[in-house]
Amino acid sequence: MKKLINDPNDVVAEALLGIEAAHPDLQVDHHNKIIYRSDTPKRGKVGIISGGGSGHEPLHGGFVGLGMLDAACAGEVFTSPVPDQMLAATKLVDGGAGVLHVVKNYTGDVMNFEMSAELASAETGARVLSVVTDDDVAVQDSTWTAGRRGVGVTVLLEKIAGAAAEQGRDLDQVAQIARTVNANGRSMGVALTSCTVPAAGKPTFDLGEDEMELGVGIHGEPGRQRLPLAPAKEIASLLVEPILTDLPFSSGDAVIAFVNGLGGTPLIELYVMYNEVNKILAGRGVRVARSLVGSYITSLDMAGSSITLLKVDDELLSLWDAPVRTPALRWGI
Amino acid sequence: MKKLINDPNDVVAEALLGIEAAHPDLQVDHHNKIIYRSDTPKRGKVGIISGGGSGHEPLHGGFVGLGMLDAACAGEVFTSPVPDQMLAATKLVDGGAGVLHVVKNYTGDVMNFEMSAELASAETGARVLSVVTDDDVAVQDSTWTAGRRGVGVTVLLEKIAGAAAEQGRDLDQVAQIARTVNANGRSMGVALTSCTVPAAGKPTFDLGEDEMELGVGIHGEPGRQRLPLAPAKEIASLLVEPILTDLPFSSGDAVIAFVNGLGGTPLIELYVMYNEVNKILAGRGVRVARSLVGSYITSLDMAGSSITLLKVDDELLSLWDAPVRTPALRWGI
Amino acid sequence: MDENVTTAVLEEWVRTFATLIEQNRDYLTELDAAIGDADHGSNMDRGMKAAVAALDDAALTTAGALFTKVGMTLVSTVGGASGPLFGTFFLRMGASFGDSDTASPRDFAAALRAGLGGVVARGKAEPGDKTMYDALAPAVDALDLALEAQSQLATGLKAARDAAATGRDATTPMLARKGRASYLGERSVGHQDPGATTVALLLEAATESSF
Amino acid sequence: MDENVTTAVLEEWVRTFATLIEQNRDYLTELDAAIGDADHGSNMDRGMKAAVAALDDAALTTAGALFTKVGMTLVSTVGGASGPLFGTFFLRMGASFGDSDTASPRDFAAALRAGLGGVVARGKAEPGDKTMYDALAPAVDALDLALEAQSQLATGLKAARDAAATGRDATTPMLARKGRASYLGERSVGHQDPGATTVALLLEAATESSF
Ligand SMILES: Nc1ncnc2c1ncn2[C@@H]1O[C@H](COP(=O)(O)OP(=O)(O)O)[C@@H](O)[C@H]1O
Ligand SMILES: Nc1ncnc2c1ncn2[C@@H]1O[C@H](COP(=O)(O)OP(=O)(O)O)[C@@H](O)[C@H]1O
Ligand SMILES: [Mg+2]
Ligand SMILES: [Mg+2]
Ligand SMILES: [Mg+2]
Ligand SMILES: [Mg+2]
Repeated sequence: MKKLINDPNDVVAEALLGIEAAHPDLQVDHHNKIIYRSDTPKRGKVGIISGGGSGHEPLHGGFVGLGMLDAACAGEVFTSPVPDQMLAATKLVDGGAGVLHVVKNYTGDVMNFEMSAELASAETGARVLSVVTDDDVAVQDSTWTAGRRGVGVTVLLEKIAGAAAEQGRDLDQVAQIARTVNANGRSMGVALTSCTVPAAGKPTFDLGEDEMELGVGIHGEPGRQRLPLAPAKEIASLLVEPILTDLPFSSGDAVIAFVNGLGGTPLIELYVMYNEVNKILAGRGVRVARSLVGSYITSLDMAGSSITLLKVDDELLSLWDAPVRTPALRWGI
Repeated sequence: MKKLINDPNDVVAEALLGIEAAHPDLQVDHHNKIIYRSDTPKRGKVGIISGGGSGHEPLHGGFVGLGMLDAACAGEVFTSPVPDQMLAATKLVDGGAGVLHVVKNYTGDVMNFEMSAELASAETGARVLSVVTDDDVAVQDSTWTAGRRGVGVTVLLEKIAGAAAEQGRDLDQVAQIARTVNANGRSMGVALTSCTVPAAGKPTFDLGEDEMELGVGIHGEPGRQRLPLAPAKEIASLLVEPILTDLPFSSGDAVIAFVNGLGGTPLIELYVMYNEVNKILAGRGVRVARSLVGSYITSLDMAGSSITLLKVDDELLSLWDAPVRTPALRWGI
Repeated sequence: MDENVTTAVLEEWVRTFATLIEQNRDYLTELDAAIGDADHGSNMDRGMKAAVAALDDAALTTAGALFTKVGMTLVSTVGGASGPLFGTFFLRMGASFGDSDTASPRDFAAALRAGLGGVVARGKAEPGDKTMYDALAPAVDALDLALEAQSQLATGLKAARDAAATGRDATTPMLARKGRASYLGERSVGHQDPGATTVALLLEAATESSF
Repeated sequence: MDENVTTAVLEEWVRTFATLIEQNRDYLTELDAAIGDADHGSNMDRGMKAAVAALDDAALTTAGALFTKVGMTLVSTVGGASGPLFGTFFLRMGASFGDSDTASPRDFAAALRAGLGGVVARGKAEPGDKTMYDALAPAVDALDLALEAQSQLATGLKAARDAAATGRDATTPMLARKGRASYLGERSVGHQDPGATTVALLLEAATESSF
């Protein structure tokens, strides 16, 4: 295992120290492993928190700041945080207008957030709503599974819901916008290599030198198929087609196109992928209104990429364009 | 070789297509492989161009935009661009106030930029000044080598000189500021794995499962020493100490601390590194005035990190803080 | 079968469970590596170590307080799916005992069933979903049956242990429909569920304690 | 030795050089992999292929125009260190011939020396720095010497070729002080310089042409 770390058990705590030192405008509660805005709670503003296992940086801590999250809870690597963390974060960001929990759809995350919401309403009376993202089309969404996993849409949702909250909309409105984003977004990813969990010390799965895992999850969950490594053009099509059919997206739709790196893939490859995605969309008459290219929801050191398409109208677009000031996304301010 | 690419020969051209599609506010001259600002040339503003081999993204194309570069020339992977490209870029950005060339110190880059400057003054009469970055303390700077390599300082210099040009300073002033930045910045890097050049198809160098290359260059040039893999704390010290002694930096100095990822290293590890760097600097009384943590000057898919420290005064800091709007660095606008 | 269970014995059970988890930590993680994310052993071990530490710190005199403490500690330290599931299990056991000073065997069986109810309420697992439920539900049934048949609590717990072990083994051919293993679809078949394995250890711990 | 060199023969030389580069492309890249960045073969091949294509397109009648075209094409297509170095070499040869219609053997030797001067002006290499200079300088000297001794041009070129080959071999024990190889310090010793190898091919191409 080749990583720039000390003891595998200290990775999360030390990364939080690094984030705190690098971003003086954010606060860190090390006991509860919470990254939060210095100016939270803002009276009358809906608070938005998220969280999840660590190893997906910049998600979620890198999205804390004006126009996005008020706080993020960091779990152990690939392990959902515990309700105490979300409860503490909820209290921290509650400015009287209620709190939205943004939860990626994994059994553990959903249950821990659920418990924290129960505790919050019992302990504080704060109104808490939750929105669960489940955009990964690689997983069959049926009563026979835990449902789709929450992946790339989470990033776009945190930005858009964050803007709505910043503009003063109320909790129901912010939650409604968040649900709209989740309903209109779809993702799928591919791994060229496995990630290596620090505590495990070896790759989570074995992948041959000429293989790729199509439909992989951000914790190294198995995908739809193991296939021979293919050119970017083919990979883009293997990812985009299932996304397009699932919603479905149709000619004339405007989208935010998001090409994400999984942690071990450099930007030059993401731009090569973006070019392929863009060509496919152009061929279908889908209009790319905005784009995002970079590593925003990662799986430790996994080489690979995921693609997210979000169907947008003018309202979602204007929320996307609204100012944001976080370590990982910043514009307009 | 596991990469999201098509034909290795098309990587640069296709990445440029991706950049063009993803950033509608930039223009791309595909024939000359130049990324440039839509609003260039700006009458009376010093133009700033840079360029170099590809494979270091976001450097340089990701730094084109308001407050930073006017244009960037993309060479083949790890191969300096040719003078025609820099000449075309120089003409493109010349608003009558002259043009600054930002050149990383590699024999090929220096000579190609030199030729372009000769051609530019012959063909257009444009006044061209060059500043060569050579901040890599891993290389002995002597008459016996090609001199230090230009690495991380290039990013900081492009931002600071870009701000000076945007504020309307003249060519000599901008060049002077750029030279000050180079003179006050030092860097060193470590590789945990080799990069793989697409056309080569195999790793540039072999590194054992328990080894690291200390002082590596961004093209996979050999470093000072091959050492057993060490904890982040030790690695940080092996990188920071030579930097601190070289300038030297001393107690009371204010610096911009830049922890850079080399392409295959995820953000969580960079924050762990940043924490260690920050502790060392605090121990020396060096004050971190600003920080930058992320993958900004990469070496394809190499796992590893480089550290850059730039000694700053109030003027450099205010130029650093000035608004910038590029794909990779953005704030204040 | 009317002798009351002392809080000391209940605490012995919890501590024995913690020991078994520690001993089986890597085994549980290996099971989770095959169909999950290779953390079930370390999750449970982290949680049970914290629970034992909490018991070391506090002298709890009622069954209700004991299980509430264990449940809260698990919820606060485990995370993932097993934190809320095993946490809720113990919390509901604690709530079932309430602040009563005495705990009869029937109270114990009722608490166990309440714990099972908590797991279902939290995780919505159904029989055959290949989860901890598939070991826990048969165990709870077996204990009830034994007590109805006037067996001693210790005897009933042996029956429950055997039922849990059988339930655990029965998860192997099942296709996972809940939790992380469900992403594997057909590929989850042929692997024993880690959570069900932990439940079998919980009942084994009971038979090794002085009930 | 007073017979003029025709532009056709000079062009033949350039084309033969391009062929030798193509044949030695991987070898040159291997040499560069050991002490550089594994691109010298592909750099030169890309450039010389472009130069040949340019010659196919344009019918150039003077030595000056011919070498200027080759030099400009190399500068515009190669990049890296060898683009400016070999480009400048040919550009200076072209400039040395000027727009003269005739090219005597002495003119040729003078052009070669002008080319060498360009390489030095551009790259500042000194003898023993382990660069293309260490093959080129001896070759230019050898040709001058031969012509002074009244040899035929073809004979002089054979001497130049031998001198270049000797110079190339002499780079092996040298410690690199210029270019990318200089980062290696001591570790550059024991490897033959790729650029010097290319120069040896350039002179070999001359002896294979109908000078
Ligand atoms: N919805 C559910 N209901 C009951 N048990 C579940 C459910 N989901 C998962 N489990 C149990 O949790 C176990 C996995 O726990 P663990 O590995 O600690 O959590 P995670 O899956 O979050 O990594 C599974 O083996 C299964 O027995
Ligand atoms: N300063 C210099 N002067 C003369 N020749 C040089 C100089 N620097 C490098 N070279 C030559 O260039 C060759 C390397 O060329 P090439 O690999 O194409 O360029 P790069 O080093 O930019 O990849 C070396 O083998 C050496 O002969
Ligand atoms: Mg887990
Ligand atoms: Mg090169
Ligand atoms: Mg697990
Ligand atoms: Mg080379």
